[in-house]
Amino acid sequence: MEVRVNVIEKRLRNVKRIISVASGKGGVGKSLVASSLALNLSHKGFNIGLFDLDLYGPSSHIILGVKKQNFPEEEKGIIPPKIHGINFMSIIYFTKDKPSPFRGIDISNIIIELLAITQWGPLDYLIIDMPPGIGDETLDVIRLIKKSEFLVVSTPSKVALGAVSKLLKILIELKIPIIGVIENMVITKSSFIENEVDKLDLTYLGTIYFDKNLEESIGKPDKIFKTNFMKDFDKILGEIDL
Amino acid sequence: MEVRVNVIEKRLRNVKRIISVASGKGGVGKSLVASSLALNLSHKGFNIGLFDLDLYGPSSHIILGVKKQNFPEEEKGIIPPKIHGINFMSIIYFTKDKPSPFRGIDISNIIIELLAITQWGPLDYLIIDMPPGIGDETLDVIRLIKKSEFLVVSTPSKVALGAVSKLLKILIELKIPIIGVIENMVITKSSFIENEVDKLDLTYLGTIYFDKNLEESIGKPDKIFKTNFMKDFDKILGEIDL
Amino acid sequence: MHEWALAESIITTAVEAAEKKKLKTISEIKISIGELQQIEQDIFEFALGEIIKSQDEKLKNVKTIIITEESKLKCKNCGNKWKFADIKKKLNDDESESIHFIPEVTFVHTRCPKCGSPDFEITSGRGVSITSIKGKR
Amino acid sequence: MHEWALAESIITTAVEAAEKKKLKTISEIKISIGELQQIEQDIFEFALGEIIKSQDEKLKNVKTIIITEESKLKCKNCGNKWKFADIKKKLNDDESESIHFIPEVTFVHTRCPKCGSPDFEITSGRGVSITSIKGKR
Ligand SMILES: Nc1ncnc2c1ncn2[C@@H]1O[C@H](COP(=O)(O)OP(=O)(O)O)[C@@H](O)[C@H]1O
Ligand SMILES: Nc1ncnc2c1ncn2[C@@H]1O[C@H](COP(=O)(O)OP(=O)(O)O)[C@@H](O)[C@H]1O
Ligand SMILES: [Mg+2]
Ligand SMILES: [Mg+2]
Ligand SMILES: [Mg+2]
Ligand SMILES: [Mg+2]
Ligand code: NI
Ligand code: NI
Ligand SMILES: [Zn+2]
Ligand SMILES: [Zn+2]
Repeated sequence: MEVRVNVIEKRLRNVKRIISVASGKGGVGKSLVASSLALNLSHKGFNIGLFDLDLYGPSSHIILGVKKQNFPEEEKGIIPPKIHGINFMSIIYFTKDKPSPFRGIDISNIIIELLAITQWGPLDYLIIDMPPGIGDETLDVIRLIKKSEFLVVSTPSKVALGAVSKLLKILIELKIPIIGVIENMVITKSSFIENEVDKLDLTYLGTIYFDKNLEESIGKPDKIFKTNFMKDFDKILGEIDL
Repeated sequence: MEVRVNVIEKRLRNVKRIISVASGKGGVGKSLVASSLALNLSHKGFNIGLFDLDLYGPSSHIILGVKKQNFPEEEKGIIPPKIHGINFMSIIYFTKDKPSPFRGIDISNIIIELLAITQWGPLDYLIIDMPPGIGDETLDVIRLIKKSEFLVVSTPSKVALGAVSKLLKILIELKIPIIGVIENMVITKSSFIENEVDKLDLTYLGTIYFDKNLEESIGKPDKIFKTNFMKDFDKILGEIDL
Repeated sequence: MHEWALAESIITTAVEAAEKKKLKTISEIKISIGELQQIEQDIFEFALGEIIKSQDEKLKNVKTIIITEESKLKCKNCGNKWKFADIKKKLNDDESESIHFIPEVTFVHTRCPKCGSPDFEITSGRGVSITSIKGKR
Repeated sequence: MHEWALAESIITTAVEAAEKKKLKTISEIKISIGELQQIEQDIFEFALGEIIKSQDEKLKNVKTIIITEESKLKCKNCGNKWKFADIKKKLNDDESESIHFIPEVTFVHTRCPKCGSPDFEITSGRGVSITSIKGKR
């Protein structure tokens, strides 16, 4: 009898909302959105956790500028280190940022282990930075974190929509709450994505424009607050009133 | 005794070169590079196969504008349908483009099945459009397709490099041939990626600039030939002389 | 006729295994085929026969025994267990044919009959394998 | 002391299972811990004891038996088999500690001792499980 899964609900009991930032497609800005959401809400005074679940290409620590990768403190489990006020958990504490050649079964075991031993404490929001695909990570979030909602990111491209709509369809089928879809990296506004989101009877949350200066702020949370990316995103957050 | 893996080498015996277009990172342009490479080489008179191994977010069929998803013909296995002269194999023939909630073990089984039953015939190049990550797909290409070389795509971003360098490091460690690294979606040329590639003692193949008109050509191979993307890419191909 | 490709993988594997075991002739190959593979038995046997004919002496008098491994599916969401045969009738021709080609697309075209989840396991009934080989040195 | 979190998962599961089986008291829990987990046995037992004390009557006189499941690793590239104990001495403190937290990072920090591949399987020796529960109705 596998036991670790049985304690996961207890670990997340004092977390008010869990938001998985997902897409199906890679490189659409999931990690930027997840990290910015954590920074934004933390700045507004909320108690925030950020969980990087992209075990192959963890990115949140790069965006937040985490330098030292010491082990988390242990106290009836492991305590996520505080990074700019955010309770931050990532595989990098244990991989030391080396390549991670994991098969699906390993991914699933890692997620179970991390969920079973991480003591998040009371949180207003736990934000999960999801990898692309509809694989073990997505299936395990759906299976193990019943109260997770999804915030979905797309770009304006037909190629992105191909993967994004697959994720949306499976979430809809399984009746998982979808906060809505953010259109990111927009250069020229069109209604293509908005129309597709409408067809699925979901909420189109708004547009984040392509920000050619964003790269300079990567790794510098103070600067991220001042980017056009964050301005566009904050406007969306104001309207949806999370 | 699992038998399907034993016939894979035979299936690929008449393929002169196998090039896996990979990155570690999603959304860097792997599928665009893989499809354009297939179109480009096919146009130059080579016999080309293209194998979309992104089972969650298959993209090559969108780029090539494949409309009907009929089953491949059967003849001592399955024969990849010809799309604009390219022998094209993709999971979409069997998923009918529906969501694919596969765990790693399923991915691995699908790859084995497809490699065991696909009759590519004689090819000059088989191009594999890889998904992101260093998961089952990457591990199985390394395990099952011993003669595969890797063509690696990155963008200029620190976030992309984080994942890309993990893939490069593991390929170097395992002594897998790496053709080199292409830097894609460049807006302002810098030497950041080139320097990192140099440090790893690998070949920096060149730059493909961000092409704001590329999207219009997606799904229209004739138009893809006329894009700035293809111009930049063709220049790189001319220099590396595949 | 993609059965031919699978039959070839059987014979290739058997010949390799016989070489390792230093068998001069192979008298019997027991084959297990997952139910999800939905192999057409007569086509498969015909293919096996043709491939065996094209091979050398080693396989001249070989007997092939084919066993279908029953499928077992188990839901990771609700624990429910079922067989592919239970749900096969609900599939249209295209879905069924897709699963015949690639058994794992059952995750695309079918769901747990109890809770509707696509997150289930194939605990048996997929793949093609040799369960035993007999022969003389 | 992340052992505490695992111990808690044992007790939570045991109590749930006892409820399902309608046991009034639990007299014995047999626990299997994968070697890769590298649990500190005394810390783990201490944690178990503390958690049991904080629980209700049901667990008052429970006996816990802890068995370490030996690790078995198998290379998917060359077929080689080994145990974690064989390679443990080559790890530095950080690597070893990482695997203690998350057994699967053994794929990050170790390789097949024969061919150097990271593509191997943990066929046994990971995870935490209850192998049996005894009690009275
Ligand atoms: N609105 C934007 N403008 C410019 N660049 C962006 C924007 N959003 C994301 N990016 C960049 O795009 C790349 C992919 O973003 P990332 O968050 O890593 O995507 P994902 O997590 O979906 O793979 C990164 O280099 C990131 O800096
Ligand atoms: N050089 C480029 N200029 C503009 N857009 C590009 C360029 N390369 C790729 N893209 C776009 O970026 C997105 C991601 O490309 P894709 O090939 O799907 O990446 P991957 O296969 O790595 O996930 C697509 O919308 C594609 O059209
Ligand atoms: Mg990301
Ligand atoms: Mg792609
Ligand atoms: Mg599944
Ligand atoms: Mg592995
Ligand atoms: Ni067939
Ligand atoms: Ni510990
Ligand atoms: Zn179910
Ligand atoms: Zn090995």
